[in-house]
Amino acid sequence: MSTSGDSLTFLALILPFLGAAIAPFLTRALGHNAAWVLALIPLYLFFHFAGFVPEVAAGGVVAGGYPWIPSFGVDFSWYLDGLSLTFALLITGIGTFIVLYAGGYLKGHHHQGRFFSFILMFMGAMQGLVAADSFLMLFVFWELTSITSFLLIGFDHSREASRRAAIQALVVTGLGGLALLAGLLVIWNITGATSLSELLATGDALRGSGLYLPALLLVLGGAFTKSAQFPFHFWLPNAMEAPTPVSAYLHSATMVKAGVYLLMRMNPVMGETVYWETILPIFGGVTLLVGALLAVRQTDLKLMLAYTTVASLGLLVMMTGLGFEHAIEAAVLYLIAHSLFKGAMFMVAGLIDHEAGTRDVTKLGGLRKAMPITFAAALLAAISMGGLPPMFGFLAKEEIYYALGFEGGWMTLFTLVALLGNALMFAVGFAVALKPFLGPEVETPKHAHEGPVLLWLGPLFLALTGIAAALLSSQTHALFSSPMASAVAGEPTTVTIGLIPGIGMALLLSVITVILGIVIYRGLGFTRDRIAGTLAAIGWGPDRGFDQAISGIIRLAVAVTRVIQNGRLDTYVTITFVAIAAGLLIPIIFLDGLPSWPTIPMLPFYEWVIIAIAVIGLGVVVLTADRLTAIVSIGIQGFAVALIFLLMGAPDLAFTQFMVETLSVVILALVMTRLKLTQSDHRPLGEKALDISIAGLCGVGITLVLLSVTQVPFDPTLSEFFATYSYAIAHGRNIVNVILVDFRAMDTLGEIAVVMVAGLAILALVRIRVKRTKETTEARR
Amino acid sequence: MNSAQDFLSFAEYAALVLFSLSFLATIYRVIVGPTLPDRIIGLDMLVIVAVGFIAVIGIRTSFTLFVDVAIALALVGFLATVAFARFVLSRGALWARLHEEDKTRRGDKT
Amino acid sequence: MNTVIFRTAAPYIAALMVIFSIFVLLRGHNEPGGGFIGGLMGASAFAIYGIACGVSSVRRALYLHPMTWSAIGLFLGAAAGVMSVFFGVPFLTGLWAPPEIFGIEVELSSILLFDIGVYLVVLGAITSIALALEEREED
Amino acid sequence: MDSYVDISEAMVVEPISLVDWLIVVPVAVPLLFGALLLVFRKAPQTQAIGAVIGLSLVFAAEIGLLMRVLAEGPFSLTMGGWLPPFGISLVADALGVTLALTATLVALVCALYGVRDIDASGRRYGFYTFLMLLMAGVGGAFLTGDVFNLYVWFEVFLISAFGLIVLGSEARQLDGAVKYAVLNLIATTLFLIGTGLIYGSFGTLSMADIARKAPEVREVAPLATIAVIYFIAFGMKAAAFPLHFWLPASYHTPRIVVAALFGGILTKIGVYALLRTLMMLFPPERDMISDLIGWVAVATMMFGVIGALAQSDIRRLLGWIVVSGIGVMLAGLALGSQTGLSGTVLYAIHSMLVMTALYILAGVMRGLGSSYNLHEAGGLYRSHPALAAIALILVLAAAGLPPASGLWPKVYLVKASLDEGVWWLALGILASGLLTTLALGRVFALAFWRSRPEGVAALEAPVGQPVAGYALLGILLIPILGIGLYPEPVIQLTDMAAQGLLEPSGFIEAVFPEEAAVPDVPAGEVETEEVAE
Amino acid sequence: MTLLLVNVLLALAWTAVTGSFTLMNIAFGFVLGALALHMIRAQVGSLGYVDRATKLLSLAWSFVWELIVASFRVAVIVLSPRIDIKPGIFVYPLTVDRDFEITLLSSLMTLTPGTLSVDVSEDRRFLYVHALDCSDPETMIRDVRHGFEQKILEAFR
Amino acid sequence: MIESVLTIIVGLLLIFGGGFSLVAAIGLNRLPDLYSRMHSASKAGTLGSGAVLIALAIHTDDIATMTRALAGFVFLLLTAPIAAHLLAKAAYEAGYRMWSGSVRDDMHKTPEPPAPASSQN
Amino acid sequence: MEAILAVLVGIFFAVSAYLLMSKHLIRILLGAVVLSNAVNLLIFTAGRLTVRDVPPFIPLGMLSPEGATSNPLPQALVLTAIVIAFSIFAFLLVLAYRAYQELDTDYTDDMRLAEPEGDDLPPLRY
Ligand code: NA
Ligand code: NA
Repeated sequence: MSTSGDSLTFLALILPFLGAAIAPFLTRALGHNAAWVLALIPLYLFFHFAGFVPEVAAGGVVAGGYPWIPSFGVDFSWYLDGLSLTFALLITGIGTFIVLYAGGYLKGHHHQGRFFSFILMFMGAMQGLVAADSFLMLFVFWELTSITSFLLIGFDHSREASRRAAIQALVVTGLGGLALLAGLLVIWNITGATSLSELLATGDALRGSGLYLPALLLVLGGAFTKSAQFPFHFWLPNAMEAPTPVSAYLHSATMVKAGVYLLMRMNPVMGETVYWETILPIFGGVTLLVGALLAVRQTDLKLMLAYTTVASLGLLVMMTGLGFEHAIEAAVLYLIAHSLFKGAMFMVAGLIDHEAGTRDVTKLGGLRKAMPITFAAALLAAISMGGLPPMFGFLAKEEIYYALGFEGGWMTLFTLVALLGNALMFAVGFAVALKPFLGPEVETPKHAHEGPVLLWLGPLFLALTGIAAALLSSQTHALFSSPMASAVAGEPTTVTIGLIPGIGMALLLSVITVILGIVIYRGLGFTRDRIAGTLAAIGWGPDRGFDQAISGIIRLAVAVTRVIQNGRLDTYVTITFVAIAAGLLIPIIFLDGLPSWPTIPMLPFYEWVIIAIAVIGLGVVVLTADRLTAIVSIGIQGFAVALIFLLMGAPDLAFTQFMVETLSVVILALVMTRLKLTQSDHRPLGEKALDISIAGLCGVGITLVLLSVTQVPFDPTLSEFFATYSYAIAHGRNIVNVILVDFRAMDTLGEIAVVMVAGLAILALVRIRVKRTKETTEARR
Repeated sequence: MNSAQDFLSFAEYAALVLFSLSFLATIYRVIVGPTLPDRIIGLDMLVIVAVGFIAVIGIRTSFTLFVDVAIALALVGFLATVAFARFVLSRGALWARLHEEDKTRRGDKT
Repeated sequence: MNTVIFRTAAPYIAALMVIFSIFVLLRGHNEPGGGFIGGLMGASAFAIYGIACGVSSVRRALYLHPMTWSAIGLFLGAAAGVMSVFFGVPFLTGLWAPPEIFGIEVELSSILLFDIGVYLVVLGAITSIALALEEREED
Repeated sequence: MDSYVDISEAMVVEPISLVDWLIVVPVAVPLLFGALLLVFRKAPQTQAIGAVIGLSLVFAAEIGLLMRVLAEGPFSLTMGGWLPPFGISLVADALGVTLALTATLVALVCALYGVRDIDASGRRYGFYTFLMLLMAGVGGAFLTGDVFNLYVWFEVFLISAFGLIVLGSEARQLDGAVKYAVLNLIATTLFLIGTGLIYGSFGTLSMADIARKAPEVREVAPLATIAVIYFIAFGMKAAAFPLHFWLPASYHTPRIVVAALFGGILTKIGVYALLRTLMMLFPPERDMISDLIGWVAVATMMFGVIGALAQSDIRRLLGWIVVSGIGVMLAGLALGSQTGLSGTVLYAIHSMLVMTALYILAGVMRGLGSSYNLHEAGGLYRSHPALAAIALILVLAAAGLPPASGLWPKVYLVKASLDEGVWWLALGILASGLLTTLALGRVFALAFWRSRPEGVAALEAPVGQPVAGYALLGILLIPILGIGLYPEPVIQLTDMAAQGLLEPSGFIEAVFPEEAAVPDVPAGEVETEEVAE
Repeated sequence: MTLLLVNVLLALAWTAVTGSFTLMNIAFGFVLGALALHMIRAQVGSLGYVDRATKLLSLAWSFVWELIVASFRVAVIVLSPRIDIKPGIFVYPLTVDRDFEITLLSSLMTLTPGTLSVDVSEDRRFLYVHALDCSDPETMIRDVRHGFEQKILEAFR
Repeated sequence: MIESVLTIIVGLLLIFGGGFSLVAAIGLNRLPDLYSRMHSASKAGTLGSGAVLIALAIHTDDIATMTRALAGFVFLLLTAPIAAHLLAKAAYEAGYRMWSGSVRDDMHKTPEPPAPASSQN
Repeated sequence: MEAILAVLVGIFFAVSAYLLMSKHLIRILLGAVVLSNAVNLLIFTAGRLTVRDVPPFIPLGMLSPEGATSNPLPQALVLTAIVIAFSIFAFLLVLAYRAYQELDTDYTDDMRLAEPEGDDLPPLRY
C-alpha cells in the first residue's frame, strides 16, 4: 500500500481539468480533429491506471495523497483497490472513445470546444469520485459530477426541455449529494474515520452504532438519486436532452454508476444488515421493473436505452443489496458488462440519429446496408445486453441467475423480478439493435450512410471488448472482476464464471429470459401500446411530480413571502416590537429574575413637576389626532428631558438637549411647511389595543431591566479616573467635555462623521430630486 | 444676615413653586390649543419660563454654570417659534380655515 | 419671511449667536459647552439668518458650501488625531502647546483643534440641512 | 499649585512604534479621505481615484495587521494614550482583521465599479464620501474593543448606508429607504440600550474589561436579558428572521453598486457583533439561548431561500439569498463550538465576496441590456459566454457547491451541527442549500441559457464593453475559487478567529498586558510551546 | 462708521459673555465681531450715527420702566375676576423710516405690555399694532410718538 | 449689611419673577384669543424670567457670571418681540381671526392686502 | 431616583413603540424622537444618580473635584447619542418628506413601490 504522495497520480486526477481548460483553444485551432489530441488525455490516464492493475490484482491497494485542509483533517488522497481501479479504467477507457465520438458527432458544432471542455471536466470529476479516499474529496467530486452533468445536459441550452432536464438533474442529484454529505459526516462522527480507507478499517463500528440507520438512509439518499433508483429515476431519461456522447458516457460507466459505486464501496461497512438487505433489493427490484417497462413504452432510441439503464441500475442495486458473495460477483460482472454494451448502444443510437436524422424507432428500418459497421457494433452490444454468449453480458447474467436461482423464499421473488426485467431489456436491446437495420429501407430525414471513423470506432471497440473480456474471462476475472468483487465484499473473492455454463437453474432461467424476451420483442408494439395506455390512465408520474413540486414550492414561496414580507412597514415594526417585548420580558422573568422592589425617594416637588411635564408631553403626542399638536408636544417632552438632565447634574447634556430639541422642532416645522398633510392619525380599535399592549409590555420590560441593572453594585472606577486626570493631564475642568474630546475622542470622531454624513445625505436627498424633477417635467412636455 | 439667607431660601422655593405652576399652566395652553398659533405661543412661553427656572436653580445650587444654559436658551429659544411662524405663514391658511370651520360648526363659545 | 422687522433684527441676532457659539466652543473644555453645542448654536444662527434674509445671504456669508465646512471639520478632527503619529503616541492623544490665549482659559492643543473640527462639522452639516429645507420649493 | 501627577498611572508612557499605528489606519484613513473627497466633491473625476487610493492604503494596512496577528496573536492600541479601559482600545484579532480585510477588498471592487455605475451627480452628492465613511464605520466596527465605540461605528456605517441608499432619489428607492431607515434605527437604538445596560452593570465599556469582569457581575446583573437584547439588535442588523424585513424591502432599490456593497458587507457586521458579544462576552447566556438562536437560524435560512424562490426580480432574489446566508451564519453561533464558529466566520468571508460579486454580476447583466426581471431576461449565454461562466461559478458558490468558496463553510457547519447532535440545524443548512441551488440554477437557466423571450427588446444599456465589470468580477473570483480549491490558509484564520472567541484570553491580554504577567498557571511552558509551534 | 459702533458693541458683548475684560480678549472680541459683521455685510446698511450713549441709556431706562409698569397693567387684567378688554388692531403711522429704527420701535412696543406689533406695511409707513385695550388708539399713538419714537429719533439721528 | 440687602433684593426679584411668570401663564389661559395671549407671553413672561436673571446677576460674586446673566436678559429682550411679531403676523395673514369681542381691525382695511401666503419666502 | 427614572424610561419607551407602530410617517418620526430620549434617559440612569447636585466640573484652583460629582461618563455617552440620534432624525425627516413628495402619501400602507402589492409569480417554466 503506497501512502506517500504520488505526483503522477495527482497529476492524473487533475489532468482532465487542465485538458478542459485548453480544449476550447485546441478546438479553435484543430476543429473537430482536436478530439484526436484530447482523447490522449483519457488514454494516458487509462494507461496510468492500468499500470496499477498488477499490484491491485495481487490484492494490493494503491493509495496516496497530499494534505489539503490539514486544519480540518482532510487530505487530497486516493485509494485504488479493485473496485475503484476497475471504475477508473472504465471511465478513462470508455472516455477515450467518447471523446473521439464527440469529435465526430459534434463536428462543425459552434461550441464543440466548449463541449470537449465540459466532457473532460465531467470525466475528471467522475475519476476523482472513484479514486477519492477522503470523504470530503469524494463528496467534492460527487458534486462536481452533478454540476458538470448539469452543463452537459443543458448543452443544447436554447431548448426549454434541455434546461428543464438540466435543472432537474441538478436538483435531484444535488439533493442526493447533500444527503451523501450528511451521511459521510455522520459516519465521520460515528467512526472517527475521515476517509474510506480509514472507514474500511473500522470494521463493525458503523453497523453497531445507534446512528447507523440515519447514516445509511443518508448514504442511500445520495446513491439512489445519483443512480436513478425509483422514485428518483425520472431525471435520467430527461437527461437524454444532452448530446448523445454525453448520454453514452453518463449512462455507461459514469454518473449513474456513481451511486452504485458508492453502495459497493460501503457494502463492507454498511452492508449485511437487515436494513441494507431489505431496502436495496426492494428499491432495486422496483426500479428494475419500472425501468424495463417504461423502456418498452418508448420509441425514441435514446429513451429506450435510457430506461433500460434505469432498469440495469435497479438490477445492480438489487444485487449489491442482496450482498452475498455470488450476488456481489454478479453485480460486479453486470456493471462491467453494462458499461461496455450500454456505451456502445448509445453511441450507435447517436450514430443512427446523426446519419439518418431521426431516433424514432418506428421511422427507421433497413439501414444495415448503409451502415454495416454500425449494425455490427449494435448487434454485438445487443447480444451482450441480451445476455447471450459469447459476450461478457452473458457471464453477468449467468452469475445473476446463479446467485438468485439457488436461494429460496423471498429470493424467488427477486428471481422473478430479475427474469422479467432481463427479458424486457432483452427485447428493448434488440429492438434498438435490429429494428433500424432490418426490414425494408425506410425514408429517413437524412440519407444515411456509414458514419466517419470517429463515430463508429467507439461502439465497435466497446462491443468487441465485450467479446474479448468474455473470451478471456479467466484473465478478466483475475485482473478486474475478482479484485473488484473482493473490494465490494470486503473479503477476498474469486470470480470463476466462464463462457461454458453449467447446466442448472441459472441456465434454465437464462433460456426462459431469452424466450420471454423474444416473445416481448415480437409483441413490442402491442406491449408498448398497453403500457402507454396504462400510463395515460395513471396520468401522473414522478416527472410530472417534479414539475408540480417545483411550481408548488414556488407558489408556496410566493404565498409565504406575501405573508411574511407584506410590504407594510407597520407590520414590520409591530413584529419587531413583539420580539423586543418578548426579548425583554421573558429573560428578565425566567432567566435573570425580577429586580427587588425599589424605594421611592423623596423628590422636591418641582422635579415631580418636570417629570409630569414630560409625561404630559408624551401623552399629548400619543393622544392628539392632530400632527402639529403632536409636533409641538414633542418639543415639550424634549424640554422636560433637558430639564431632568439639568436637575440631575448634567448641564452639558441639558444644554445639548435644548439645542437639539430646538433644532428638531425647527426642521420639523421647516419640513412640515413643505408638506400638505391634513388627515389625522387613526388606527382601528383592535389594532390600537394590540399596539398599546405591545408598547406597554415593551415599556414594562425596559423598566424592569433598568431597575435590575441599577440594583447592581456600581463600579465607578472609570469616572473616578476621569475626575482624577481630567484637569491634571488633559487640562480640562469640564470632565464631560474632556471625555468627549480626549478620553473617548474616538467616539466623538465617529459621531462627527455621522453628523457630516447626515448633512450630505440630506443634501443629496433634497438636491438630486430638484434636477430629476426638471428632467422629468421636460420629458413630459 | 441669617434671616436674609432664610428669606432667600424661601424666595427660591417660592420661585420654584411659581415657575412650576407656570410650566403647568403653559402646558395646559399647549394641550388645549385650540389653534396652532396658540400652541406655538405656549411653546415659546415654555422656553421663557425655562430660562427663569434654570436661573432659579442656578441661584439655589450656586452653580453659576447653569447661567450658560439659561442664556443659550434665551438666545436660541425663539428659533422654534420663528420656524413655526414660517410654517403658519405658508401652510397655516389651511389650518386656520379648518379651525374656523370647526369653530363655526360647534358654535363660537369664546 | 418678508418682514422688515425680522429682516433687520435677524442678522444682528445671528451675529450675536455666532459669537456666542464660538465662546461656547472655546470655553467648552472648562465650562459647559464644547464643539457640539457651539456648532449647534452656530447652525441655529445661520438657520435664523437664512429664514430672515434668504438662503443666498447665508451662502454668501459662508464663502464655502456648508458641507465643505463640515468636511473640513471632519478632516481637522481626524488630522488632530493623526498629528500624534509624529510624537510616537497613539491616535488622538492630546498634544499641548504653551497655554494662555485670548484671555479665556484656552490652551492651544490638538484637543482644541479636534473640538474646532467638531464645531465645524456640526455647524456645517446642520446649516446645510437647514438651508436645504429653507430653500424655495420648486414644486 | 500643581501637585505632582504620576502620568504613568494614567497613560502609556513608552512611545509606540509606527507598526502599532497600522490599527488606526482602517478608521483614520477613510475618514480623512472621505472628508477630502467631500471638499472636492465638485471634481467628479478625482472622486474615484481618491477613494481607490484611500481604500488601497486601508487594504495594505489590514494586510500588515493580519500578518502581525498571525505572527504575534491579537494586539491592541488604546487611543489617546490612556491606559485601558479608560481610553478606547482598538484590538486586532484574527476575527476582526480577517473580516475587515475582506470587507475592504469588496469595497475596493465597489469603488471601481462605481466609476461606471454612479453618474456625476451621484458623485457630486457624495457617493465616494459615503463609501469612505461607510468603510470607516466598518473598519471601526471590526477593530474596536469598546462596546459603545462599536455603537458609534455602527451608526457611522448606518448613516453612510442611508446616504448611499437614497442616492438617486427615485421613488422606489425612497420607499425602500424608509423601511430600511426606520427598522435599522430601531435596531441600533436597541443596541444602544443594551450598551447602556452593560455600562450600568459593569461600569465599563471595554470588551476585554467586560469579559474579565463578567464572572463576578453575572451573579448580580441581568446579563441574560442584555444578551437577548444584543441578540435582537444585532440579529436585526444581520437580518435574521423574523427581523429581516428591512433587507428584502430595500436592497433591490439603490444603484446596483450600492446593493453590492450592502449585500456584501453590512449584514456581516451584525453577525460579527453577535459573535463578538454573545460568544466572547456572554458565553453562558449564549448557552441559555442557543436553541433559540438555532431556531432563528433555521427559520432565517429557510425563509430566506423561500423568499428568493418567490422573486421575479434578480436583485430582490439576491436580497433574500443574503438573508438565507445569515441563517447559515447564525447556525455557528447557535452551536458555539470551534468548528461551528469557524464555519460561521468562513461563511461570512465567503458571503461578503460572493454576494458582492452576484450583485455586480446583476449589474453587468443589466448593463448588457438584459432585464432584472426573470420574465424578460435571457440570451446572455450565447452572447457573453465568459460572463455565463462567471455567473455559474457564483451560483455554485452561493449554493455551497464545489469548486467555489461556499462549500467549506457549509461542510464545517453541517459537521459542527452533527457533532453537537443538532441534526435539524444540519438539515436546515442542507435544505436551504438545495433550494438555493434551485433558485439560482433557475436564474442561470432563464437569464443565461434561455434566449431572450419573444417580444422582449434589449433594454437601453450604456455603450462600451463590460470589460470593467468582468475584471472586477475576476478580482472577486480569485478568492472565491481560491477558497473553494484550497481553503486551508483561510481556514487557519477562521479557526484562529473561532479559537479567539472561545478563549478570549488572547484578546484580554492584548488590551491588558499585565494580565498575562500574572503567573497563576505554569504559563512559561505553555508559552514556549506556542512559540515553538 | 456705524459698523464700527456695532463692532464695538459686539466686542463688548463678547467680553460680557466671556467675563474677561483683558485687552487681549476685547481685541479678540473685536476681531470676532468684525468677522460676524462681515458675514452679514449684505444686510448691514448705514445705520445713523454714533455717540448717543446717554440718549440710548435714556431710551433703555424709559423702556424698562414702561416694561415694568405695563406688565403690572397686564397682570391686573389677567388676574381680575372678569377679563374686560377691548382688543383690536390699530394702525400707527410711522415717523421713523429706517429699517433699524422701525425694528427697534416695533420691538419696544411689543415688549411693552398692552401693545404688540403685528406688521409693517409694505411701504414702511404704517405699523399695525394689536392692543389689549383698543378703545382709544389716538391716545396710544400720541404716547408712542412722544415716547419711544422720539427717543429713538434722538438716539439715532 | 449690604450683602443682606442684596440677598433680600435677590429674594424679592425671585418672587417677583416667579410671580410674573405665573401671571403670564395665567394670562395665556384666560385671555380670549391668540393675539391677546401673545401679550401675556411676550411681556410678562419675559419680565418674569428676566427678573430672575437679574437676581442671579446680583446674587453672584463673579463678574463673569454677572455679565453673562445680564447678557441673558438682553438676549431675551432681543428675541422675544421678534418671535411674537412673527407669529402674530403669520397668524393674521393665515387667517386666524381675532376674538369676536375685538373692537377694531385697521389692518383689515388696508388698501393693499398682504401678499398671498404662497409667495412668502 | 433611579427607580423613578426607570419608570419614566419605560413610559418613554412604550410611547415611542406605540408611535413607531403607527402607519403615518410623521408619527413614526415622532416615535424616533421619543425613542432617542428614552434611550438617553436609560443610559443616564444606568450610570446611577447617586450624586446629582454636583455637576462634573473641577472647580478653579483644584486639581480634581472636591467630593463626588454626578457621573460624567454616561453624560458624555448620552451627549454622543443625542447628536447621533439628531442627525439620524434629521435624515429620516427629510427622507419622509421626500418619500411623501414622490409617493404622494405618508401612509406607510400605501408606500408599496419597492414591494408592490400582488407581485407577479416568477416564471414557472425554464
Ligand atoms: Na398598527
Ligand atoms: Na402597528
